Amino acid sequence: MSVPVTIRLQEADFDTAREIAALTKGRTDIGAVVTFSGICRGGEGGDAIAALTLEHYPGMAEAEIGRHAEEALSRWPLTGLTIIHRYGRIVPGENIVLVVTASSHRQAAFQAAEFLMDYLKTHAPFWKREESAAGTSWVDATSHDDAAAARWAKS
Amino acid sequence: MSVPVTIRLQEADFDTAREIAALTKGRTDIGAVVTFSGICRGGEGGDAIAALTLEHYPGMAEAEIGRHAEEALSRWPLTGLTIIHRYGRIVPGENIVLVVTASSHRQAAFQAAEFLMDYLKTHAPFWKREESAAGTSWVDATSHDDAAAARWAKS
Amino acid sequence: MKVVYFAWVRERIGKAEENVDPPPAVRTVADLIGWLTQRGEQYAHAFETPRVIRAAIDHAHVKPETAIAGAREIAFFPPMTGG
Amino acid sequence: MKVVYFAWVRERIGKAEENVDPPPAVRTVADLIGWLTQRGEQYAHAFETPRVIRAAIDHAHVKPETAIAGAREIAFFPPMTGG
Repeated sequence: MSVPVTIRLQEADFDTAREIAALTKGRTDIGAVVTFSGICRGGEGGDAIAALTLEHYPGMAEAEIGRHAEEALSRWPLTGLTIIHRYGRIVPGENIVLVVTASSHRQAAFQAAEFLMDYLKTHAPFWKREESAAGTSWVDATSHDDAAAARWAKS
Repeated sequence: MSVPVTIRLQEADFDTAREIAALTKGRTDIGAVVTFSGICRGGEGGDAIAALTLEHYPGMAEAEIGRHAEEALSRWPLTGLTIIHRYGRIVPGENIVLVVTASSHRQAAFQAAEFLMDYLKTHAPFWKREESAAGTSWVDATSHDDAAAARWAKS
Repeated sequence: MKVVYFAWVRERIGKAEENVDPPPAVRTVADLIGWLTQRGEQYAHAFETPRVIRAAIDHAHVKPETAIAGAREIAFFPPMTGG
Repeated sequence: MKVVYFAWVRERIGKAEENVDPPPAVRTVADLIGWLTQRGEQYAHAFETPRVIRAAIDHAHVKPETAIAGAREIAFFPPMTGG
């Protein structure tokens, strides 16, 4: 049986409730749904952020997210999976990314969602530029995110 | 600053999108929201389930969930937390439980949600009775859930 | 002292709650289970495997060796299956 | 061979993409970075810390030692910050 997988890159916002419903409606084999919403914050540390602009690599972003979706399906018994990543200008309080995982059991749903977020952070070709009173600057990658992604590597 | 915590036990269904909005609306300090929805499945193994009936211990259920909410707040830097647990008769496909965790960073939101679900499964005074063609029977606790809860014990 | 029962403990005993007045020698949760077990077949059936019985005093989980002195409400129930 | 640039690599070089025709001695991704670096100050600035530059060939991540033979599109960009 094929597992429904939805991957979308879009400028528009998304509706988390609609995405949950799309994965669960009419089904009685799903015991657990985990959602992760990544939201634009108004400041990292001291400086107020007016907006983020997300640049992405069209084509590669879809391919890279698709590969990680396939890996998640091969590692955990999921019954459905949705990944939406926005690009363009996003102001504080707005959604950036959504991952929804469905499974019969909660551990698979939690682990797959964490795995996908760790990989999106470090492997999906998106770059954030911040606007603040001081001007614009590219957000630096953090070694913390690299470490989070590394824990999923198979030995 | 106090962190908004909502704990509700109710017969009625809940609206995940509304609960996310309640934790995030008007705020720009939240970078991550994780939701866990536990859903009634139509069958465990071979037998089709017509419905679950959840019995709970009023008073203790609120107190026990409240204690675990406090522990989650003390262990992770959350900016908001919502726990809703239904009781009464629930048919396959319907929601049973919702945990929503908000934080500036994703690891805290994921870990707190997993912690709360593991504790709800093993420590919150709820009991599931299944209805199937063969009659009704109480659901057995699983050692798997005990092991999941034990991993959060502080040494 | 009020005692409350849930799930199949409640069903086997045939009531959801009752007031009991155990003698002073009944000091712990385990003692109370032993004393209740003597009260009839339905209690013996409910508590036939004490290992799986969980207890709470005044809405907090307790162990079999916990003293019951001062308790307002003691609850007995099977392992929980919420979530 | 098409080369595409993103984020501050794109900004420093001053263009999002271009077609290049490196000599046969340019065999790997690292060789290509070295060859591009010779093309002008803006390239030297973009690639001044090769350690932080990431590369992809035909939409898949590659390492500096990966051969570029047969590539249709090679991308250079900083570490990713999506999610």
